[in-house]
Amino acid sequence: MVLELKNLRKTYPGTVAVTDLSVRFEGGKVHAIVGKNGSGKSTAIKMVAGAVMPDRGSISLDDRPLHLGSTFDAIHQGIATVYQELSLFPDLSVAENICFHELPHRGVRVDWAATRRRALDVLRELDLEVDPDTRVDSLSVGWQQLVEISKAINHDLKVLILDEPTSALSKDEVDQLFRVVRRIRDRGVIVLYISHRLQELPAIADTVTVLRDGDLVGRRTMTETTLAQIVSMMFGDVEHVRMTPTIPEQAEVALEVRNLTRKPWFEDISFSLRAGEILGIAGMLGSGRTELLRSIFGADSFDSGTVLVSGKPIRRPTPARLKLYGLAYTPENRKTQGLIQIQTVQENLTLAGKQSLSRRGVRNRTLERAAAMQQVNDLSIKISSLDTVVETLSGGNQQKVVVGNWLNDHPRVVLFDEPSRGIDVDAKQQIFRIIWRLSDDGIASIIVSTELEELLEVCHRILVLRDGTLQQEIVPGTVSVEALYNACIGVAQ
Amino acid sequence: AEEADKPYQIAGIIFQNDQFFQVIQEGMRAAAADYGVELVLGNSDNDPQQEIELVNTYTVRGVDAIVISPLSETASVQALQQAYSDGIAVVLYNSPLAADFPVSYLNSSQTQLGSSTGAAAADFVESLDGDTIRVAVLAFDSLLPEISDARVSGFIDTLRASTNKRVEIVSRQDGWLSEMALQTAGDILTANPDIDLIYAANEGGTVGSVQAVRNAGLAGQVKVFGIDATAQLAGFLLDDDDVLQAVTGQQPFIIGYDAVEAAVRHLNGESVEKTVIVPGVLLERQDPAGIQEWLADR
Amino acid sequence: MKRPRLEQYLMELILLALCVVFALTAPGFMRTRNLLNVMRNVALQGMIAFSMTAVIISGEIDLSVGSAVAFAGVIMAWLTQWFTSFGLPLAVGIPIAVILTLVASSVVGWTIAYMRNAFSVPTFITSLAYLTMLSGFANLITGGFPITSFPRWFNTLGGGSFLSVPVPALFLIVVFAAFEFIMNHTSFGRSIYAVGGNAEAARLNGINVKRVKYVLLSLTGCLAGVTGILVASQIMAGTPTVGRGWELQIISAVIIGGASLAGGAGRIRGTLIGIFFLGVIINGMTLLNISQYWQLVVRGALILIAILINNLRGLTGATRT
Amino acid sequence: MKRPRLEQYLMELILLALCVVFALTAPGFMRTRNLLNVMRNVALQGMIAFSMTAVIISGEIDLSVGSAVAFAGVIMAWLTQWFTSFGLPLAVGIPIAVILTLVASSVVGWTIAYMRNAFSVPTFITSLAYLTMLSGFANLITGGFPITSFPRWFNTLGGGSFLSVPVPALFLIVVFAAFEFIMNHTSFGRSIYAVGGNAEAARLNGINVKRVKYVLLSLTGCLAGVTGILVASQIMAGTPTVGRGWELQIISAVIIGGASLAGGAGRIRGTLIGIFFLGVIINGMTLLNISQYWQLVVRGALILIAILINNLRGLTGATRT
Ligand SMILES: Nc1ncnc2c1ncn2[C@@H]1O[C@H](COP(=O)(O)OP(=O)(O)OP(=O)(O)O)[C@@H](O)[C@H]1O
Ligand SMILES: Nc1ncnc2c1ncn2[C@@H]1O[C@H](COP(=O)(O)OP(=O)(O)OP(=O)(O)O)[C@@H](O)[C@H]1O
Ligand SMILES: [Mg+2]
Ligand SMILES: [Mg+2]
Repeated sequence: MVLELKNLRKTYPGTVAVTDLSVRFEGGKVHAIVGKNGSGKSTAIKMVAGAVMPDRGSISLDDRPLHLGSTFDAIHQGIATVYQELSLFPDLSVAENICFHELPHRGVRVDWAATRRRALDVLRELDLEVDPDTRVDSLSVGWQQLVEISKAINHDLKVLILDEPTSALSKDEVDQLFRVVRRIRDRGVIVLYISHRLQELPAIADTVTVLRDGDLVGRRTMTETTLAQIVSMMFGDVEHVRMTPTIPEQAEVALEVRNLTRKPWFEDISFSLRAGEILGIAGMLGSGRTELLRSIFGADSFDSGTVLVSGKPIRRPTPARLKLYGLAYTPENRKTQGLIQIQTVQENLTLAGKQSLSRRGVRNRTLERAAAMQQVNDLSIKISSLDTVVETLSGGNQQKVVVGNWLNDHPRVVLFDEPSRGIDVDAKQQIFRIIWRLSDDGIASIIVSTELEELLEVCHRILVLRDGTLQQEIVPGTVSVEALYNACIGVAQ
Repeated sequence: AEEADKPYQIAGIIFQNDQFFQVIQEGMRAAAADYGVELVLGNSDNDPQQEIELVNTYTVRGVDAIVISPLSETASVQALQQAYSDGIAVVLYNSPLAADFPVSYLNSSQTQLGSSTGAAAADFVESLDGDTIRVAVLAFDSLLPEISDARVSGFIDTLRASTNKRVEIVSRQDGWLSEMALQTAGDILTANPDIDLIYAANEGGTVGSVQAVRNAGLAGQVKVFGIDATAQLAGFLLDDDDVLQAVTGQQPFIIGYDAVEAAVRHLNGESVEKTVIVPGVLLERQDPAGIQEWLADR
Repeated sequence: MKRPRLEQYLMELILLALCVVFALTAPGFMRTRNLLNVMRNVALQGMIAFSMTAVIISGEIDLSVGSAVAFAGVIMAWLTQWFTSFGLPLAVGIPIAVILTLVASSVVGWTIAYMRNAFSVPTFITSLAYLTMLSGFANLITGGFPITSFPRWFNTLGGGSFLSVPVPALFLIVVFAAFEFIMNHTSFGRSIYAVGGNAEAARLNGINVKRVKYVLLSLTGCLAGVTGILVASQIMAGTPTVGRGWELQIISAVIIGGASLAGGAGRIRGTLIGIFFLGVIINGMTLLNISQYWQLVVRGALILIAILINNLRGLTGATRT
Repeated sequence: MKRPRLEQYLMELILLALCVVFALTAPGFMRTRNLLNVMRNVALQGMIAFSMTAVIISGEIDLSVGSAVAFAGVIMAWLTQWFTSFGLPLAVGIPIAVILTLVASSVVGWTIAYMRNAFSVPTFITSLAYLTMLSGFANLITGGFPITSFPRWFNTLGGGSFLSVPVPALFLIVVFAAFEFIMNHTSFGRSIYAVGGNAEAARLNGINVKRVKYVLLSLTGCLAGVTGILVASQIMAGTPTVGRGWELQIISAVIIGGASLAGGAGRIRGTLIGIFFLGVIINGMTLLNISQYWQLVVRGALILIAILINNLRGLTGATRT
């Protein structure tokens, strides 16, 4: 089986997303597609999925041209897609979501028992333990991602497209996913796989295709290339900055958490954070990291315990109050929690800091513009203008807007929940550099990340959260990634 | 009434929350008190469907008589027919029904109300120069077309009949609530500042027209003639700004009272008149004493 | 699916409590005739309410239904009159008039979806414009006066009974069963939930979102047509004043039933409870001879209280933003 | 911001075209008196419409405004009567009555927000319940009769002019300027857009979402109160029948002005155009003495056409779901 894209082009007002893409993908292989944020990866695969109509060019499967007028056509020609932004139905059950395309019928009637059974089969095949009757919106992002993948696998597949499927998964879920993907590949299916986690590629990809600014840079066989080569194909040269781990010895305590408990998510969490310190929190999917950050920020209530900022206990915490105390929080789900999709980049970059950008409540648009511009430059956000609507940005660029927004509020403590979700290597380095710069200025950070390497690279100190309790404190440099991973899953050394 | 000494139960149905029907209800209550009958009151809110629901509900409740102002001469027949065949006496007031089972029909003839004001206007018209009279009409055609039309044609026909001058209707619009009529009358006055008089077919329309003439600074030039008598309108008639000239009021209290009385008498086996016209009262600017007397009677 | 049964049926319990109160206080409330009456009364708005539930679940709304009822009744009466004037026997003319009326009503609903699908005009606006336009047309056709062109037997449709159940109530049962089935047991029904829950995801999942809207809005138009014909049969006339204000009452029933205006959530069974809730309140208060003004206050308050109780348990779709 | 100017002002152009048509056909349309008249007419619904725009941008809705207008007028007249019965001079009684009326109206609005914030009852439902309840209260207070307790001079407020500009129009201008400033130039205005665009994101950005709703709904209640007092002054009575159906007209104006019912998008300037658009249509058709029934049809059609033209250029927020 061969999927062939010929001279594909897609433009949006003000942007050429894909310039002129011609490439062939053979069956029985996993084809990685990489490129920096906004390089056109998602747009390219959306054309294959029938979600976006190319301006010109053609797509064919086994030399048979595909006429993809809609996603319906694609799905029924055996092309299944897991999109970068989740496309589940929040009000429906896991089972119904998984079987959505082909609900089992008896006559015209949907056979709910069979639906549940089929969903259970799929879930079992993927080793996923989740109740098929759960409503999807009660699951965390990571679990939703797994459901999304289960849904795609439910087909008589020819082409499977995965757009950053692992960005919200932790290591063992990734392994699980890879097992499934390999199984599917071995059936002869063409797998297209987009990811920014380059270190995953050797484990899963057979070929790697690199895009830059909507153009094909090249295609390599995975075994005949190195990550360094791929990175330089993507960016030219990326300079990897190493941190100078210096926290002023006597720095005051910026944030202290005492006996914080919110059942069933976490229990009796205590730690303190000094000014300028970068603290990582490691843990598996569902270990309660997101809930912990949200409770510290006042976004969720908690059962007992105290949060102290600069030594002062916060009474009746709300995000508004903690913001006043100098806290910032970048949420893990940019689409539903981080951004106002219908507003412009400028509005989104200046929302958290709007108070400081106004005088006595009256806006100063010049200040706003300057502040937004600064983040766009600092974070290399790829936009045609500050008035671009955030909705139309690529996933990674949206993530940068979420981070930039909070930096404009000049916080003293920043809580980052998965800050590097879906952003390219280069942008990740930029965000880390910014975290370090903040640290030099005495601003403390807490980073939750599923990518343990990243935590080891950035943090001064890492706390391991397991089953809602703090297990261990780790100082990077003294341990390997494997050791940290084992600590997370609770395996003794 | 199953048992002999149980009081009669009479349902009174109105179709709108306005002053006219309020007073009718008061009349009904007074009659009910005088005759010792139990009165239940309902309002169909101008919705034919809701009228049916009310009639059905009362039928089931087992009232002895329904006293109603039907929403439509034709469309209201069906439900009342059903009530009638269940042995309930139907008494009509205010608006007619195309059926012969009702015991009695008490109304002020809608046409006559218009005529009465029309006759009063005729006197005024004679005092004008020129031989074309320009008239604007505020009606309620999209609310109750039948009644609205009767009141308007009563006025116009009488006016035309009693003068040799040409009566030109320069505008006919809907406006039955004060604030709605105020806007519409304001607009009409702008389009036709040379009109001689405005005729408004109900209370809200009359209040709105008077205020519009005042707002436009045309007091003394454009006269208003109306229908319905209320304390506010009586006040306007007594005002010295010469805007409102005459209104013909129905006598809703009497209509309500007599309607219930008719029902009771019918239930008692006495004979009642098939049609009773309760005459309207004309209140005129020229007759302040009459207005004072009417106010005192209330 | 795993909720304790009692909590899931809270709204039903509230309705039951209300009925018990009325049974104890309102004269004649429990009489069979009265209960059948309530059924007849709620049947008309009820049919539209089911369809409206589906529309609201799909994330749209239709404010034109009240006027559409008037429009359909008037068209029906006018066509009957017209056919009669040609000497067509009524037994032939009326069925044809029914079919033409339903077609016209469905087409009106379809155009609301067309404006949505082809020009992105929100259904709220189109149907709001239709609310005035259809009422205008109904008035123009009749000249404001009811058209009374129906033969006596035509009354059976809206006023008759079958095995002592009012005919409109039979319609209600059939429409209820149909919608209950469609929404819960067919893929089309599931795609309605999907479209309302996340229209973009629905599109990416290969659902023909536009088709869903065409079908639902045409269906709502058609049911408003059916209702218009039933009302015309009840009052034996085509009158432009019927149906005024129904849109808000119907939407109230849908929301009391737990549907969310944001789309994606709602149940047909909930709406059934909603319409009976409203119908019973009105019937009970009328039987109790509560003053018109207090009725307005009490009705509003009861709606609020019901939703509050329901929300406090966090059970209704209405809690979604 | 970078759009060609002409396209951005399309709705304004449509309004202008409408005015030109009426200027050529409708007698007296261009007379200063008539234009001032139009201003007086649109002023009343206009003030509420601006506040409603903010409410809709914040993702909520208030269906109770029509009844709130009646309620305020009745309270005002009743308080005046009551004070007078104590022998309080009107020059003192009326200002106190005004203040109390505005406080009461604001509190009513506040409670709608309270139900939303404390119990997650959608504003759609609470305000729908209030629509009946407030109307019921207004009737209970008056017993159905207009209360005519005002002295002659009180008419100046709603009926008078200042430098030949109708007083209500002055109110309109002030309220317009205030909202235009708040929405575009204050941090609070940004919060409103943010809350409507994505309430959860707004909350996580440290915006007090509940406070935004309290403020906006209280303000809407207050402006409905102001309008109620002005109407009472115009008709020199507190009457429970005023304001009926205003809610849908006001929402029409807001949506014609380009606001999205989904929240997050809309402009105060757009709403100004929206209310003038509706006001001019009604005025022009009345001047032309077009039949009531045709007016209904034409009004609906013009609204649709305007939105269509606007949408075809893909310029209005109204295109969003
Ligand atoms: N609907 C749209 N309207 C306008 N521009 C768009 C739209 N969708 C994508 N773009 C633009 O097209 C370009 C390519 O976007 P795309 O989503 O394909 O990037 P990507 O390679 O997937 O990036 P990422 O790694 O960040 O997900 C970006 O500049 C983006 O802003
Ligand atoms: N076995 C499970 N079945 C279903 N859901 C689960 C399971 N385990 C965890 N979850 C989901 O995981 C979430 C708790 O994880 P939380 O978000 O607090 O932690 P996290 O470490 O930040 O995880 P994530 O990486 O998903 O953000 C809950 O919403 C819960 O629904
Ligand atoms: Mg992408
Ligand atoms: Mg998390």
